[in-house]
Amino acid sequence: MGRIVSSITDGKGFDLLLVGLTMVFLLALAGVPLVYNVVMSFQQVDMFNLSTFSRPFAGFSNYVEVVSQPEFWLIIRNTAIFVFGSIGGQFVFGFALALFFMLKFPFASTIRGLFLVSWVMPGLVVGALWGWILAGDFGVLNAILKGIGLIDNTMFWKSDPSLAIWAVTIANIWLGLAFNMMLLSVGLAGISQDLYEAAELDGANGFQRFSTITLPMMRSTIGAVLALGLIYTLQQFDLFPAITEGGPANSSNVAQYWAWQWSFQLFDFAKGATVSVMMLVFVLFASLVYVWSTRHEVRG
Amino acid sequence: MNRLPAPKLFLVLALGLAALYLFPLYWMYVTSLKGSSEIFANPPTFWPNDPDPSIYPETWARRTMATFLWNSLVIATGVTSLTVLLGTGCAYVLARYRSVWIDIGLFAILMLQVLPASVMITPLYVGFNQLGLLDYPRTAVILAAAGKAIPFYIVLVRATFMSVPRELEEAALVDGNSRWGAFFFIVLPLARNGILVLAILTFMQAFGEYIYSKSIITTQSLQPASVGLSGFLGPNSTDWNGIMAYAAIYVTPIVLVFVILQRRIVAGLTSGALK
Amino acid sequence: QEDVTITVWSIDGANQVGPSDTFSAEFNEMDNGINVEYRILQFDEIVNETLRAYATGNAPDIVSLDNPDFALFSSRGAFLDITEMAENSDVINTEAYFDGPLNSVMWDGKLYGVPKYTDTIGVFYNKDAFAEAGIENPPQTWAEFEEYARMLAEANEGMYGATISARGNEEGTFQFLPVIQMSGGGYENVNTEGAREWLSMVKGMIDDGVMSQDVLSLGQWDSTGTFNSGNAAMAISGPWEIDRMVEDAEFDWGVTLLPVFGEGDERSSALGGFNLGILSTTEHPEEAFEVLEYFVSQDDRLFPEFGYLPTRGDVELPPSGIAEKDAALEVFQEQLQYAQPRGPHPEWQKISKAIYDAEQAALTGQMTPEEALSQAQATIDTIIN
Amino acid sequence: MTAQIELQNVDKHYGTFHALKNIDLAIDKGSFVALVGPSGCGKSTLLRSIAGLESISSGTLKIAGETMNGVPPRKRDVAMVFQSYALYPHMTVERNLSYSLRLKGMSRADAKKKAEEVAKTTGLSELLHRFPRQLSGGQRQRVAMGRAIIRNPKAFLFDEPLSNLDASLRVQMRKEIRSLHDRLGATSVYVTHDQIEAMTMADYVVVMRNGVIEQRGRPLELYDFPANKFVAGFIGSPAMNFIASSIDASGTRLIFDEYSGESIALEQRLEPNRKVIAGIRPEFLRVASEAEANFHIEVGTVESTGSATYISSQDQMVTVVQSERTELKPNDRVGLKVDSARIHLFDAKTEARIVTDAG
Amino acid sequence: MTAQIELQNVDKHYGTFHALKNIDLAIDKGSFVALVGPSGCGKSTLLRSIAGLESISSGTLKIAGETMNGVPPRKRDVAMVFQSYALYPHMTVERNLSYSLRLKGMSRADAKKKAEEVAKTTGLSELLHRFPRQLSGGQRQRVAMGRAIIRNPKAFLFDEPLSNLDASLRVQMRKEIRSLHDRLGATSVYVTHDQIEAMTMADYVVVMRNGVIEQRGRPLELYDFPANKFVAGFIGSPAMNFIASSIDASGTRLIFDEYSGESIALEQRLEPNRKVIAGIRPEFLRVASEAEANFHIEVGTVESTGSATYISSQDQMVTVVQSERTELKPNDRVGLKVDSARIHLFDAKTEARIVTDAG
Ligand SMILES: Nc1ncnc2c1ncn2[C@@H]1O[C@H](COP(=O)(O)OP(=O)(O)OP(=O)(O)O)[C@@H](O)[C@H]1O
Ligand SMILES: Nc1ncnc2c1ncn2[C@@H]1O[C@H](COP(=O)(O)OP(=O)(O)OP(=O)(O)O)[C@@H](O)[C@H]1O
Ligand SMILES: [Mg+2]
Ligand SMILES: [Mg+2]
Repeated sequence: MGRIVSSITDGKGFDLLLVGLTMVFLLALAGVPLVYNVVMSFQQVDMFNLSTFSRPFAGFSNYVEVVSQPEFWLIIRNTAIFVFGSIGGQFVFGFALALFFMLKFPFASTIRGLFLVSWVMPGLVVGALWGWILAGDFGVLNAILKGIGLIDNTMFWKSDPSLAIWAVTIANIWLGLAFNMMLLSVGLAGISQDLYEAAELDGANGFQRFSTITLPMMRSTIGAVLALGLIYTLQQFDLFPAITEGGPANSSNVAQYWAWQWSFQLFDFAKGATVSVMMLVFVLFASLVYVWSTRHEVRG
Repeated sequence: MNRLPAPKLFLVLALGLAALYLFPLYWMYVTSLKGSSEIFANPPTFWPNDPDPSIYPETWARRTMATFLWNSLVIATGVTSLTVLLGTGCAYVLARYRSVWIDIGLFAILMLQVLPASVMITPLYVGFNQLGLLDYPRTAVILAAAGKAIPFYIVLVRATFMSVPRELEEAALVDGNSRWGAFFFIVLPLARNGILVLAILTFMQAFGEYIYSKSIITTQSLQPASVGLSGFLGPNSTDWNGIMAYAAIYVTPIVLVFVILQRRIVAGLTSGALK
Repeated sequence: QEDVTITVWSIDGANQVGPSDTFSAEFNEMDNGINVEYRILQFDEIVNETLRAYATGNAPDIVSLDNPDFALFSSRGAFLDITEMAENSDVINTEAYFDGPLNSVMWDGKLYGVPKYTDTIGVFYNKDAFAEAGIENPPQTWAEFEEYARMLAEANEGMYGATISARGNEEGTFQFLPVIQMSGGGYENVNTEGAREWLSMVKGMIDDGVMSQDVLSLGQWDSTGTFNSGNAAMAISGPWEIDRMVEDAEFDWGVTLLPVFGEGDERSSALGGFNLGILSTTEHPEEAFEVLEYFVSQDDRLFPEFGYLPTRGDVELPPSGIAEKDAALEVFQEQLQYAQPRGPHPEWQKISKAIYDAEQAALTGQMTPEEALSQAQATIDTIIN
Repeated sequence: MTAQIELQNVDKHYGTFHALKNIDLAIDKGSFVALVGPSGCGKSTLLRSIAGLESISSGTLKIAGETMNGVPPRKRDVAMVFQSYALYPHMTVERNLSYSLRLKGMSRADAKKKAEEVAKTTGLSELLHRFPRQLSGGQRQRVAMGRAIIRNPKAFLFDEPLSNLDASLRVQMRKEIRSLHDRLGATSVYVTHDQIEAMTMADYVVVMRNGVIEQRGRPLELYDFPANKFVAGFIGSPAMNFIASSIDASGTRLIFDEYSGESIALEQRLEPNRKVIAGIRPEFLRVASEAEANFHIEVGTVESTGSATYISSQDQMVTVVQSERTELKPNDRVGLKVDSARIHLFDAKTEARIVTDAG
Repeated sequence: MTAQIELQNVDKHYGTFHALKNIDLAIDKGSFVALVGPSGCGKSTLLRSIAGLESISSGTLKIAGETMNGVPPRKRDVAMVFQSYALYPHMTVERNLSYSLRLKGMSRADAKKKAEEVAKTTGLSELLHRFPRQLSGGQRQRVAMGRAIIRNPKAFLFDEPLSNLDASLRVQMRKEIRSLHDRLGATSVYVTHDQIEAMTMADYVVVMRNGVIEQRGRPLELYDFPANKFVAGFIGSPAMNFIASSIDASGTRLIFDEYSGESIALEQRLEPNRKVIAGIRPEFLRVASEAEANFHIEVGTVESTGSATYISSQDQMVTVVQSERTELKPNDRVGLKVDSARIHLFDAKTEARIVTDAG
C-alpha cells in the first residue's frame, strides 16, 4: 500500500494515474461509440434494433453499397478538396497572421484577440451568416466583388456546382483561422529569443530565420495544429446544412455530411456508420503524421 | 526585436486585416437591424434603411434567452472544468516522456477523435439511456462534450508542456517537491498561458455546443442557447433578423470578455529556458 | 389519483405560435387529470429524434410528422393503430378528410393517425410587373410560364422572370414531383417525357438568367422572399406565404394554379402538411387519444389563427377581409383538389433523394435530363423492389 | 566518521553511451569533495545521479546509510546548484530563494527573512524583486547558489556554481560556501573547473576521466603524488610539462630524448634504458645560466599576467612560470634548470606513476 | 590603424535601469580587447549592443566606419558567442556549426568539411551527430565557440566563452582563439572573468563598473598603473591588499594606521598627513624575519594550491602569496616585508591613484 502511495506521489504511479483516469474516461465516451459505429457498419440496422448490439450481420454489403452509389467518387473528391483546401488556407493564413502579430506594435495583442471572434461564434450562426454572405443575388460578397470590379456577373457561390465546395471551404477557412492563429502564436511565443538572435548574427535573414529556426522549432505545434485541423475539418458539419446542404447535386457534399444524410435523412444508420468508418482512413493518416511530427520534437 | 521601421504602419495594416476578417460579424449586426424583406434586397444594403434596435429586447424576452444563456454557461463551465481537470495531467505525462508507449497513447487519443458528433450521438444516447443519465441531461451533455473536447485539449496542451524546460522540474524535485508539487507549482505555472488559451477555446466551443444538447436535453428550460437558436431555423418561417439579433446577443458578451482576457494572456507570454 | 402526463413533440411554435403548441397549452390548462408536456423540435430533426427515442424507449406519446415521413413509422407498427378508437369517437370522422391527407395516415388499410393541416403549391405572380409587360393573364401552361418569364425578366434591374425551389432536399421533391405526376408519372415512375421537357425548360431559363441559379439552393421561403422583395416576377410556393406577402410586398399580386403541359391536361400539385400520431409505446393510449381528439376539435381555428389549411372538407373558412388573401385562399383550395401525396412509402426519404438528386443533376448540367431521370428511376426501382 | 554518500559499483548508460563506469566512492559526513575532470567526463551525471534526477543503471547509492536507488529526489534531502541554473522564471529572486523553505512549511515572513539574509551573502539584496530574465549571467548564477545554501540538507551538490563570477566575487563566494559548509557540518560535492577552488576549498579531490575515477585524495596529495600522467597533467595550472625521456644505461641519469639528449642526474637508481615520461611543473623550472641549465628550449611565446610570466617553448611542449617579468623574446634560446627531486616520472606505456623511494 | 568598432556616448537603459552610461570606446582593427568587470556591470549588454541585439538608447555605434544604429544584426557581420550558448536545439552539433556557412550559400560538403575542422580544434569530433541536449555543459560551450570561429566576420564578440571548460582545455582554447584572431586579422571583444585570459590574450583590457568604463589599457599597464582603487582591486588575483594609511608629518613615511602604526619609508615625498590607501599585491608581500618586517599580521587561513600558498590575515584584510609551502598555522604572528617601490597609493576619498614620479 505504502509503495503504491509513494509511487503515486513520486514515481511512475503519478504518470499512470494522470494518464489512466483520462484514458478510461475517453474510452468510455469516445472509444465505445467508435466501436459501436464500426460494429454497426457490418450489420443491418433499423429503428427497432438501434439500441441493441445484436443485429443481423451484413458482412461488407454496406460498404459495397456505399461505394457503388453514383455520388461516391464525387464525394471523395469533394472531401479531399474541402479538407486540404481548408487546412491549407487556415494554416497559411493563420501562420501568416500569427507571425504578423508577433511583431511589436501598439495594440497587437488586442487586435489579435478580435480575430478569435470566429472561434466564439457558434457553428450554427456562422453557417447562417455565410449562407447569407455567399448568396448569389442578394449576397454581400458578390456585391462587394462587383463593387470593386473583380467580377462582372453574379457568382452563384452556393448553386454553381463548380463553386459550391469552394464556397463552403472559404467559410470554413474563416472559421478555423483563429484556431490556427492562436495555437501557432502560443507555439511561437515558446521559442527562445536567444535563438533568433544567434541566427541573426549567423547571417540569417527573416525568411531564413523562419525556415531554419521557427519552422523546425514549431514542429510539434505544427504537427498538432495540422492533425487537429484535419480532424476538425472532417467533423465540420454546421456549415453544410446552412450553406449548400451538399448541393447542388452533391457537388459540395462531403463524407461527414453524407454520413449524416444516410443516418438522419434517409434513416439508414448502418450506411451512415459505414461512411464514418471510411473516414477513419483520413484520420489514421492524420494521426500518423502527427505522431511522426512528435518524433523529432525538441524539448525545452 | 525592437527595431521595426514603422510600428504605426503595422497597426494600420492590422486594423485593416481585422476589419476584413470581422466583416461577417458586422454583417450579423447589420442584418439583425434590417426589415425582413430588406434582407433579400438585391443589391444588398450596407446599412439598414430603417434600423430597428427594438429587435434586441424583443428577441431577448420572446426567446427566453436568459434561461438559454444560463444553460449554455452551465454546460460550458462544466465541459471546461472537466476537460482541464482530466486533460492537463494527461498532456503533461505525454509531453514528459519519449517512448513507443507515448506514441501509441497519442495515436489512440487522436483516433478517438475520429467520429463527428452527429455520428457519435446515437451510441452515446443509447448508452446514457441505459445508465439512466438521460434524467440528468445537462450532466450527460457535459460528459459527452468533454469526451469530444479532451483529445484536442491534450494534444495542444502537450505542445505547451514541451516548451517547459525539464531542468526546472528537476530543480523543484531537489528542492523538496513531490511529483505533484513540481507539477502544480512549477510546471503548471510555466505552461499556464497555453492552458489558459486552450481552456478558453474549449469554453467557447462548449458554449456553442449543439448536437449533443439538442438530442439529449428534451426539456426546454434546460436547453442551451444554441438549441434555442436552432428553433428558429425552420424551413418555412424563418425570421432572419430575429436569428441575427439572437446570434448577436449570444456572441457579443463572449467576444468582449475574450478581447479583454486576451490582453492578459499575451501580456505574460514569456516562457522558455533561462541559462 | 396522480395526473397522467402526455408528451407531444412537434415543430410548431418555433417562430410564431402554431397549432400544436397552442392546443397543448390549452389542454394543459383544463386541469382534467391529464398534463401535456410539449417539446419543439426542428423540422430536420424531428424524425430522427423520434426514431432514436422510440428505439431507446423514450418516445413521446404523440408526435407530429410531415406527411411523407409518416409511413416510415406506421409501416413498422411504431404508431398505434387507432382505427377502432376513431370509429368510436365523436370528434374524429375519417370520412370528412380529403383523400390525400387521409391516405398518408393509412397503412395497410388501418388508421395510424390524423392529418393535422395541409398545404399545396401554386404560382404567385406580380400583377404590376405583368401589367407593365402587357401580359393580361397568369400562365396556364408551362410553355406560357416560360414565355412570360422571359418577357418579365429584366437582368439589369435585378428582376428575374420566375423563381422556384429546386433545393436538394424534400422541398425540391415537393415542387418537382407534381410536374412528374402531371406528365403521367408518379414516384414509382419518374422518367416521363414531360419531366424531361420541364427540366430542359428550367435549365434553359437558368442558363439565360431568366431564373436565378440560386433556385438550386434556396428553400421555398427564401425563394419566395426574392419575389416579395420585387426581384422575381413569379414564384412557385404555397399558402404559408400569404401573410408575409400581405405585409411585405409593395406591389399587387395574385395566385394561380400550377401550370399544366397542355391545356386541359391532368392537373397535379404537391400535398404538404403534417399529421399527428400516437406512438405504440405509449403507456396511456386513452389519454393520448383524448388529447388527439382535442386537437382535431380545434381544426376550425387553423386558418384564421395560424394560416394553415384544414385537412377536412367540413370546416368553414371565413373570409379574412383582405382581398388578396381571400382570393389566394380560394385558388389554393381549388389546387388542393389536385394535390397528390408523396408516397406513402416506408423508404420515402430515399425515393425523394433520388428525385431531387435527379432534378439537381439535370439543372446543373451534370447530366442530361434523360440520364438524370433514368438514374433516379434505377435507384427507385431497387428501393421499391 | 561514517560515509554520508556512498556509491558502490555505480554504472550509468545513456542509451549506448556509457557515462559512468563502475564508480566506487564514499564521501564522509562533513567533508567537502571537489569533483574535477575534463569536460564531458561525467561529473554532472554523477551529481544528478546522487540527487536522484538520473536513475543509475546498476550499482548501489546510499545517502546517510540508506539505500537510495529508486527513492525520489525530494526524499533524499539534498540541495543542488544546476550548471544551467534552472531558475524558476515565473518567480522573483526572493521567491526563487525561499521556495524550498516554503515547501517545508516555513512561514512566509520567516522565509522572507531567510531569503534576505542569503541575498546579502550572495550580493543580491538589490535584486530581490527582479525576475530571472532581468538578471545578468552572474546574477543568475548567484541566485542558483543562494537557492541551495538557504537550506540545511544532508548534502550539497554544486555543479560549477561560480563559473560566471568575476575573480573577487568568486573569492568571496568561495569563502562563503566553505564557511557555510563548516557551520552546517554539511557534506558537499563540488564540481569545478577552477583549480584554485578545487585545491583550496576541498578536503578531498576526485579526478574523473571518461566516466572513471582516476584518483581520489587530499588536494596536495594529488598535486604532489599524482597517480598517473592524466592526473598530473590535470591538476595544476598551467599544466605539468611532459617530456618523453629515458633512463640511461646506468640507471642513474634521466635523458631528455626530445632535447638533444640533454640529461640530468636522478635522485635514485632506476631500471636502465626504461622509456619514461618526465613530468615537470612549470613553476619548478627556472631560467638559468648556461652553466646551471639542464636543458634548453627556443622561446615561443612570452605572456605575463602581471604577477606571473609564462614562457613557452616554440614547440608548445614546455612552459615555465616565474613571478618576475622577463626580457626574453620569441626565438631566444634559453637554458632551463630543474631540481631533479621535483621531477615526476611516469611509465611511457601505462602512464602510471613510477614510485621511487623519494616519492 | 583605423577603429573597427567605435562607440560614442553610448547609453543604454532597461526601463529605468541605466545599464550603460556614456560609453566611449574605439577598438582598432585587428586588436583583441578583453572586457572585464564585476557581474552585472554591463559587459553582456555592451556586446549585445555592438551586435545589434539591443538597440542603444542614445549615442553612435560604428563598425568599420559605418554608423550601425538601426542596422539589423545580420548586416553587421559580427560573430558572437552567447553567454547562454543559444545553441539551436533542433540541429545536431554539425549543423549548429555549419549553419552560418550554409546561410552564406556554401555547399553542403564544404560546410561539412569546415565543421569537421572546427570540431577538431574544439574537441567535438566525436559529438558531431549529437543534439545539444545530449551534451555536457562544457561541450555545449564549445559548440557555441565553434559556431563563432567557423566564420570570418568583421568582429568576434565572445561572452565568457570558456567559463565552463577545464583548465587544460581552456589553455588550449585560449591559444586557439588568439591564433585564429591573428590569422584572420580579426577584431575581437572578449568578455571574461578569468584574469589569466584577460591578461594573456588581450591587446587591451577594458575595465567596467556599473555601466561605466573605469580604465582602458594594455594588460600590464592596468596591472602596474591602475587608475583607481577599483581597477587595482579588480585586476590581479588574488586581489590587491588595501590598507588604510596616512603619510607622516614629514611626508616621507607611510604609516599603516591599521597595523599599530608601523611604517615604511616612501620613495618620494608626499603631502604630509594626507589620508591614503596603500595597495600592496599579495605577490609582493613576503614573510620576513623580525628584523626585515615592515608590519605584522596574525595568520587566519593558510591555503595551498600546490604551486602557490595563500596566507591570509585573521581580519581577512591582507593576503600573501608565495610559491613555497609554509609551516605557518592560524594564529601565528608573522612579520611581512614589502618593497616600498611596489606600493600603490590611492586617495582615501576619491580612491584615485596618487601619481608619484616613480609611477
Ligand atoms: N531585461 C532587463 N531588464 C532590467 N535589467 C536588466 C535586463 N537585462 C540586464 N539587466 C541588468 O543590466 C545590468 C547589466 O547586465 P549584463 O548582462 O550586461 O551584465 P554582465 O556585465 O554581463 O554581468 P555578468 O558578468 O554577470 O554576465 C545588470 O545589472 C542586469 O541586472
Ligand atoms: N542525454 C544524453 N544522451 C547521451 N549522452 C549524454 C546525455 N547527457 C550527457 N551525455 C554525455 O555524457 C557525458 C557526461 O556528461 P556530463 O554532463 O556528466 O559531463 P560533465 O562532466 O558535467 O561535463 P562538463 O564539465 O562539460 O559539464 C558527456 O560526454 C555527454 O556528452
Ligand atoms: Mg557538467
Ligand atoms: Mg553577462
